[in-house]
Amino acid sequence: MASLPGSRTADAQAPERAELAALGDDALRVALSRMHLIRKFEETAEASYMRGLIHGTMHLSIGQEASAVGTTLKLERDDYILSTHRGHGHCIAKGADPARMFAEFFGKENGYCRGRGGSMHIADVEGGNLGANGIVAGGLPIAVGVGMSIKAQKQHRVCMVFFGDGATNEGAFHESLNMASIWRLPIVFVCENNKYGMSMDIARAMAVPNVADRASSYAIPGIAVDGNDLPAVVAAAEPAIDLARRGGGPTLLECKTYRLRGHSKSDRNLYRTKEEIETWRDKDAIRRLEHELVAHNRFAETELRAIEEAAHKTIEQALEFAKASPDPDPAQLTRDVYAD
Amino acid sequence: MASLPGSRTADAQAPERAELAALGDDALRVALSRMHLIRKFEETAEASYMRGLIHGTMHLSIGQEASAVGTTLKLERDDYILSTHRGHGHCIAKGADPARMFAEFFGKENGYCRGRGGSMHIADVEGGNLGANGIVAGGLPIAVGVGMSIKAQKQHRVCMVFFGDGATNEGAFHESLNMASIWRLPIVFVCENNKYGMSMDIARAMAVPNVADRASSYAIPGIAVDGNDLPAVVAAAEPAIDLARRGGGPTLLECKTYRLRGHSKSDRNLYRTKEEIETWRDKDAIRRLEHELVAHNRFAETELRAIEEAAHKTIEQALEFAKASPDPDPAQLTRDVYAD
Amino acid sequence: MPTELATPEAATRELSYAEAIREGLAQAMQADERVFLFGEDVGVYGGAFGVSGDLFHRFGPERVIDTPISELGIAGAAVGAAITGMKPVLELQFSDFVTLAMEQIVNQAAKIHFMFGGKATVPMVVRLPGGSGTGAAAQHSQSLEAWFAHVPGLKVVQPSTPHDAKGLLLAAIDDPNPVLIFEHKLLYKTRGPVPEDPYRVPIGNAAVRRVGRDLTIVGSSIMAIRAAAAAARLAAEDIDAEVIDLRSLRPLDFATIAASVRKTHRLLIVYEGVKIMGIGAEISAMIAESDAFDFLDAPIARLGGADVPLPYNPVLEKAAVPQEDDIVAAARRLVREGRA
Amino acid sequence: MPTELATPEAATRELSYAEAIREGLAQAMQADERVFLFGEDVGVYGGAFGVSGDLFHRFGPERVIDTPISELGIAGAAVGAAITGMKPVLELQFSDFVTLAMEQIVNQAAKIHFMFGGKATVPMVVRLPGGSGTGAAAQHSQSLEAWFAHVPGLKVVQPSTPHDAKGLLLAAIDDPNPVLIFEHKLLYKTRGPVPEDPYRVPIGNAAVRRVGRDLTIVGSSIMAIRAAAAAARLAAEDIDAEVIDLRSLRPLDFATIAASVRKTHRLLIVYEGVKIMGIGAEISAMIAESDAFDFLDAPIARLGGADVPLPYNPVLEKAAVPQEDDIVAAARRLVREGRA
Ligand SMILES: Cc1ncc(C[n+]2csc(CCOP(=O)(O)OP(=O)(O)O)c2C)c(N)n1
Ligand SMILES: Cc1ncc(C[n+]2csc(CCOP(=O)(O)OP(=O)(O)O)c2C)c(N)n1
Ligand SMILES: [Mg+2]
Ligand SMILES: [Mg+2]
Repeated sequence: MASLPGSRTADAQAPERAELAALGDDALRVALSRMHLIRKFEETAEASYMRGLIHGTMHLSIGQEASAVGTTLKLERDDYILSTHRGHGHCIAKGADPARMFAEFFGKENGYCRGRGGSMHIADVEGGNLGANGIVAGGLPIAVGVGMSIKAQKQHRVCMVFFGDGATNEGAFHESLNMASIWRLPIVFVCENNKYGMSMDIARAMAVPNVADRASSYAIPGIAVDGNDLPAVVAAAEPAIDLARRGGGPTLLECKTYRLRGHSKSDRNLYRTKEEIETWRDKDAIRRLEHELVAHNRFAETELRAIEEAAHKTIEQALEFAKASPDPDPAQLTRDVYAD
Repeated sequence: MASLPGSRTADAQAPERAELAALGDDALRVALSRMHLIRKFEETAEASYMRGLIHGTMHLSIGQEASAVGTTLKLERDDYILSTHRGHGHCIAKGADPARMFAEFFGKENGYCRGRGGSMHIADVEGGNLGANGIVAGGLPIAVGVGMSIKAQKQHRVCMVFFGDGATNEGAFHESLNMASIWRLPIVFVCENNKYGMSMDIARAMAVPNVADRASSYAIPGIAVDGNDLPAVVAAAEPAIDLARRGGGPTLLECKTYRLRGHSKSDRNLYRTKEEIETWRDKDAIRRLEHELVAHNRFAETELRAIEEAAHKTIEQALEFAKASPDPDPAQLTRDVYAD
Repeated sequence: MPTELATPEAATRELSYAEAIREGLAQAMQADERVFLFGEDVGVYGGAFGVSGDLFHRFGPERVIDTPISELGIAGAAVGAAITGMKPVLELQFSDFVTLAMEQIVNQAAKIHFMFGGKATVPMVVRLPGGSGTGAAAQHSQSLEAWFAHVPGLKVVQPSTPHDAKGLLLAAIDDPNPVLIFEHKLLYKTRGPVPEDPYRVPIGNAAVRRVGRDLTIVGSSIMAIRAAAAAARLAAEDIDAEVIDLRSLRPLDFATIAASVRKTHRLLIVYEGVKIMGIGAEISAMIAESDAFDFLDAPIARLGGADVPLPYNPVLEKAAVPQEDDIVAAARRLVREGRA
Repeated sequence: MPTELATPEAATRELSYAEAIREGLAQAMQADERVFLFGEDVGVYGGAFGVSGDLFHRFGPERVIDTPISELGIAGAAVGAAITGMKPVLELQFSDFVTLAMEQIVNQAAKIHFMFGGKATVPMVVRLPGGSGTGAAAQHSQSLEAWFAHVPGLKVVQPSTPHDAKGLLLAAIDDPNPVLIFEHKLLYKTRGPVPEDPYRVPIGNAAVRRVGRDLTIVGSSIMAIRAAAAAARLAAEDIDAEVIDLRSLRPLDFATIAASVRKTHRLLIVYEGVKIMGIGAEISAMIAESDAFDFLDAPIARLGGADVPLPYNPVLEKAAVPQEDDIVAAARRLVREGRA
């Protein structure tokens, strides 16, 4: 059964809540840095797109950073993730180099996919990111195979696969959770429920209140968590990762969050109100965490700004790297269609 | 939540149980007749197959008759059903003519599909049977469209779609139940859980004890019933049919039953024991119901034998009709590929 | 098949390809209450490419229906609605997602009429935005129409102009068979004259877009547009190309192509799908086994998509499909050097 | 690509096509623990066509894995296992069910290597029993291999003999790319010499089964067998046919075909898939745009499947695909009358 811990706001008088206390300063520094990297990466990508420097489309996860960072914080480098069309956050959270990500956006030869994949297909195979996916729910069946592979090779790895609320109505969701369940595969299924598919409200797309409720069809744990609350996300993800690593099988973890931008560049936000967007802007995961940390004297405001600044600098340099990178050679059009 | 009423055995001293008392003599006569028709039809088909009179393959539902007959007993003629590869029972239960069914088996021009479809594709469109389906779970998405159609045309019909336990692990199951749920479509989803796919035990194929448990993912009623107990099946199906007809949306009804024959002609029964088959033979739905009816003096033994005899006669005549029927004209090979 | 054309006095305005489709949808829904539109985000959002636009507001949520992200399910729903009296028009958001719906389209929709001996018809329309050129990379840019030309029971059309987009849509909605309409993403904004009154472009009739003597260039969708532009340039070099816009891939208007080849003695076929096993293969083979073969003065030439998944990088992306320049060059070689 | 052949002294016995595949599977699993077999009922049941047989007992449930009925999911599982170090061999029970798995095969397996810039490989094998002749009707008899020959990134083979069934399987397992093996249901029981030691039949090499001067007959799978039988009969009429067994559809060994056509001046292509857009279209087109075109003394002829879903009735079913008699007749016409 799903359980949704109520969102907590900081209270300087009260002691730190357990989820926050469980996180050391170093972990928090890493988490904050990653959230800022993601936010700034996407804002910069958006600006580049607006200025016509990037073509194609892109799906921004601004507002969802705590989910990407919190779920992956306790993963090891050799654990795997599988990501989605809205995947920049997962990619950065798993440790990818924003410079090579930007290079990919710019279609450059030293992008992660040598300019062949673009925003929707960034993969950082060495870093354990087995790729974003342009197909909604496309990563879920692949995760099953990754889980089989880990088990067959008797590794202690975990595979975490991301998908949206809309993806949970695809048949692939059902088939994958079922197989992961019967074979007790080391998978954490992370649904980033941002309330909408492209435009369809989850309340119109499914009849149960929580995606996590669907875990019961597979007799696996289903947990719903406030996806804009980083410590809560970490606290929910860690036992799921541990369970998977221990051979206890998969978990369905639902992070309830919100995308502050439109679905993609062409979204006119006809399906939601300005007020709704504003409400969620107030729940911004980064500011909220920073506020709580300052209230509890875990970090000084100056230190927080330094973390943010460093992230911004990294992103600026990443952009420059990308712009200066070489284009692919058109003569190599059909290279890498087949491996040999 | 699923509930499985314990199987009842007849007790002459006790009063009739409610499920049986709810059935009038005429309804019982119809039900018995249909069960005998199905049984004899399939035994005859099997014999014809053994003697090389029928080619291809066929999937017998011997042992599952109470499910096919009980679920459909309260349907109207203009209600729809969608059936499966193991569909002879549904077809007869919905009122099809066994003669034209046999003609189809024999590939004859006056078979239900003019000899083009065979056992796996018998459809009796006029009788509301929109067809058996060779694709596991193939009928479920079609049922969604039938439900949409009924709703759009403001009809008071119901669509009942059959599928096996194995089918519930197909993505189509999930997508279909979800859509039927959010749109409150007039559909009764009937899972005939005969414990196996082709050979895979349901206990290995899914982690929940009842298929009906999966209804909770769609916030619709899920009912499990002893599928070899005709009155219990009728009692479970009737409210589901009524709910659908009243606009209350779909139900997932699971009939727990067993196929006494192999999956198809080529099954060597390597995956189950003789003992298991024998146990289920003892739960034979026809003998069990007859026993109960006699015990409660609802029918005399002679009358029961008369019903059976009549059914046998019908089937014998059906077989003769089929044998005497004309073959399709090979010159018409590509007729009916397109409608005009 | 209905071939009613607009009355001569009917007003003709300039509309975009997307607007023309929308007008056709509106007129069909107005004229026949069995027609409805459904698909992912076709409602308030107005469709991923804005094709449905305001139809949701004009016809309401029962005729313009947002669906969950369940491509297999919605394709099956179209089948079910079609066989029970409705005339569904389904939009798949990108044609690439038809890979999830193949089962229902190929095993059910295409076969039901034949498999049931002509006893049911499947008057459904599927609209599929396809093609490359938008930087959407390998999973959102494919041209898969050739697959469906291989499937008896389906019809497949590919309009190149706003006029044909509306006229073929209305013909498809009238048709008692399943019709797939491959629209091209790059064409949605192109404009052209469209009669206001409803009219049909018969399915299976190619259009001669330019009369010429020196060679025949056959294309469809955006390649018909590029071929016409190429022909205009070739005229300046004294090469007089006949341009045939296929419009329909199944059935294929072979008579028009053969007649042209008998006249021009040279054939160049242009298509965006992967060259190998693309639609040009069939046209070439039909010519090669017909008596038009004897009229050829040069080998038949095909220009098709490169043997590569569509790359993200815009230079590579362009290089992967035939462009106007490529058509000019190939035509020139074919006429001047007798070999493309 | 590995082309290692059996040592000459290795024992060669008669095996059936199914036994040869099983032996290949066993040897691959023995030699490389990354190889595993999975699919519906491949375990205790031994596979729907008995191909896996006793492998479950020899290799245990971790290397021979029964799956739920979830074709999309298991295809994706193969992808996931392949990109993380395993070498999965997936059996789809009937090739028709690949319609459910197209997304993973076409959008993921075929594209990942390219889309990720060469950073991941997908060494998976899918075995697909196809073809008609068993009375299994329209949804269990298709020959869909042509679709996959249209997809860059895939390899597609179609063995006709027990020897090639084993040798192509072992080559496919070695291959770092996704390989689809279309086996033919009617061939499983055919017998032929098979070396005991492991050996590879290189993917992309056709075999000249009979050397001849008067015409070239090209076929694959069961059509290569029928073509050879036809050639034997034609010899009695003084028609000397060269017979080429394609073995591989992608890549296609065009050089072997072209060389033969340059010699015989006549080409007849025979295939079971629907004629329109079947593999013969591509071969014909390649010849027509190559210099072999100039050597043709007669139009290229194709014998393919009729434009109809496979009918159940056995007479119609036979009439729907090329039989030995048809090949003899077509070849005779081509040589005697210059036109098939
Ligand atoms: C199979 C498939 N269907 C449809 C789409 C088009 N599409 C891309 S994203 C999207 C919405 C996905 O919603 P959700 O899963 O909630 O993820 P979110 O975008 O909200 O992160 C849709 C419909 C797609 N890419 N793939
Ligand atoms: C999509 C698909 N996958 C596999 C098969 C092969 N097949 C036919 S019946 C069957 C088992 C189905 O099990 P279940 O749904 O429980 O129905 P039952 O046969 O027990 O009535 C299988 C695997 C098929 N026909 N269609
Ligand atoms: Mg979402
Ligand atoms: Mg079953």
